[in-house]
Amino acid sequence: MAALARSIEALLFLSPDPVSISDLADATEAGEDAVTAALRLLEQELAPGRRGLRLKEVGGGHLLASAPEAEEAARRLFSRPRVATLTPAQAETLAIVADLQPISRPEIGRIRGVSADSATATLLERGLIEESGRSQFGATLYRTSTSFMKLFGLTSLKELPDLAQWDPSPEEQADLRERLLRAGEARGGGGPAGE
Amino acid sequence: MAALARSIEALLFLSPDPVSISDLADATEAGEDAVTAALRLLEQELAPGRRGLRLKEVGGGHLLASAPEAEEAARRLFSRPRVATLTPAQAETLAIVADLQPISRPEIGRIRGVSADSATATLLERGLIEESGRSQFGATLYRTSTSFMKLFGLTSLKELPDLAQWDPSPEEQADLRERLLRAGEARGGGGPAGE
Amino acid sequence: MCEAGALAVGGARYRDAMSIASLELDLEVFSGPFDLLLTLVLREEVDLMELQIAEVVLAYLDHLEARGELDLESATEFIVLIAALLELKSRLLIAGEDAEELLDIEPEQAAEELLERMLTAHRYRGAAAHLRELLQREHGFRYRCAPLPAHLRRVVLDPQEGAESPEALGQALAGLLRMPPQISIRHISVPRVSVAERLAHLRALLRRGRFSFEEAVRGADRVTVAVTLFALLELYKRGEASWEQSESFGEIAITACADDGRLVAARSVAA
Repeated sequence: MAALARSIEALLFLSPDPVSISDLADATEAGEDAVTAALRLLEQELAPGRRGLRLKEVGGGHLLASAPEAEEAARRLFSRPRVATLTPAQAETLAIVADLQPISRPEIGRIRGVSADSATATLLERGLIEESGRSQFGATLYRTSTSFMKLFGLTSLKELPDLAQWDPSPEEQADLRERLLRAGEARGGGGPAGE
Repeated sequence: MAALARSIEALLFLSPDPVSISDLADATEAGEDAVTAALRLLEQELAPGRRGLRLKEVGGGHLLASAPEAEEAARRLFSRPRVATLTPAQAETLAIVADLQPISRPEIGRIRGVSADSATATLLERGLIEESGRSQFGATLYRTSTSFMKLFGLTSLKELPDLAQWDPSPEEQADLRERLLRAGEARGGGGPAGE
Repeated sequence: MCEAGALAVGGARYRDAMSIASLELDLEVFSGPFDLLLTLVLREEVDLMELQIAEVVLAYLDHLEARGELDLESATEFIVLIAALLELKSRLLIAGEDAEELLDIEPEQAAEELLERMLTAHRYRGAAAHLRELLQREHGFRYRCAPLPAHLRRVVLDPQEGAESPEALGQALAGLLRMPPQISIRHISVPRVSVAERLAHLRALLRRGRFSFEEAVRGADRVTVAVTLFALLELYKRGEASWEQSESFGEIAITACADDGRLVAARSVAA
């Protein structure tokens, strides 16, 4: 395959979205005519029955997609039931949100002693927490969702177990939030930078 | 290209992570030998200079990557470099994590002799390391990620060479020991204080 | 002072003690004080015992002046580096009369321990160089990062009723309440005050709003003042606090940065 067609194949492979001919031309520093010709070559190369990929033209651009013949196999590979257990980071984040909601992400990070960004994103994606307005200074606040209640078999947040049975220092009188922040700061030497 | 190789190409195209031979065999309902043969065929098809894609063996599985010749064009299209290079501090932190994982930030700092906070934060942000639970003292532990394997082209962590190969020669070590001792004794009042 | 000609420490060149202005410091190249120390000792161009750290500091200040700006990032890095170098040097120095009082360690044992740490650091420095080579070798290979087509995506949005136990949450929270033990810094002789401690102190003050450095260190000894200043630099680096000083030797007023202010307010609102 010609060098230009190879480059274009690589670019389309990397891009999750359709790429326009003019963008391909800019990136490869070729003319649009040359790009069009190379796309035609690539299309032949990826004609049905030849390869595992197809070239598609969608919404003003081109795109690579998997060949439909492979769909069965893909379904077997990707739709295997994956046990979506909570990672320790997610469990911590969820516990913090459940007890201190509504709470902002930077503060969760402070308590954990490390950033909670990725855990928060996953919990949001799984629908276990949701946005709950903003603090007066504009930070997004989070609370637990009804999916959360369902996953943990709760009908009310009051059913969350009493912390007393696991509390490492029950004699401490301070507010839970205060205590969590203090321990978090001692652990992380401060919160995650940049938040 | 044979049907099995086409299916495999499609699966590898769809999967963000390396796929093992046994998973490929399950998904395509073929034997592992047939999968191995099909992978060899695919590898020939994607040999350097033939196509815009390459077959890579990474982290215990196979994966498709763009051909390095397309890097310039990819940089122009996506307007960001593939991975910014690592600073010495980041590389060192990564080497320590790779060797001693799971390991906490304070431990890394102790080995390096300076704080590893900022290097760790950058490595986390770039997805080269990830959280891996907490130590018994509550410090967050880190391990290397699949991204790390991908970016460094490693099929397994075992591929990383034995650290002892960077040790100074026994003579150099003896010499160092001698000189450190002398420095200590010099202040100790001249005589060999240790004896 | 170091009389040998050129002492190269990574990219930092310490050419001549007398013309300290020629010092080129690029702190990015240091991967750690052990690394620095190892280089220093191995080259034998300097006896650490003879190296006047104050001279290095002066040279650094000159270097800053020449650049006409104070980059706090690299300044903090420099302080860490120099502090570590001082610590290591003092280990060599205290083998004498004050030894018993400070550390219960024989010079031989101290040397052995130091050597061990230097070798470990050296080893990882080698491994780090290797990793950077690997990264270079992989240059140009990029991976696709696209979501699965919708029809292939697993549906996990409907959680199974009661699949997780609420106790897991209680345990996670309890884990977060546990105070970590003090990390052993035995080798740094007698720790009287830690940066973490001073960080917590400054943060507590920040929660109340604006305060002066004087207030933060009232009645404190010199070491505590120094460590507090260091903690303040750290807060600045993390973007949590900034300060103003209207005249030389004037009062230093410290205020929380916007982001942290948000946190503080959010907390007091929610509490």
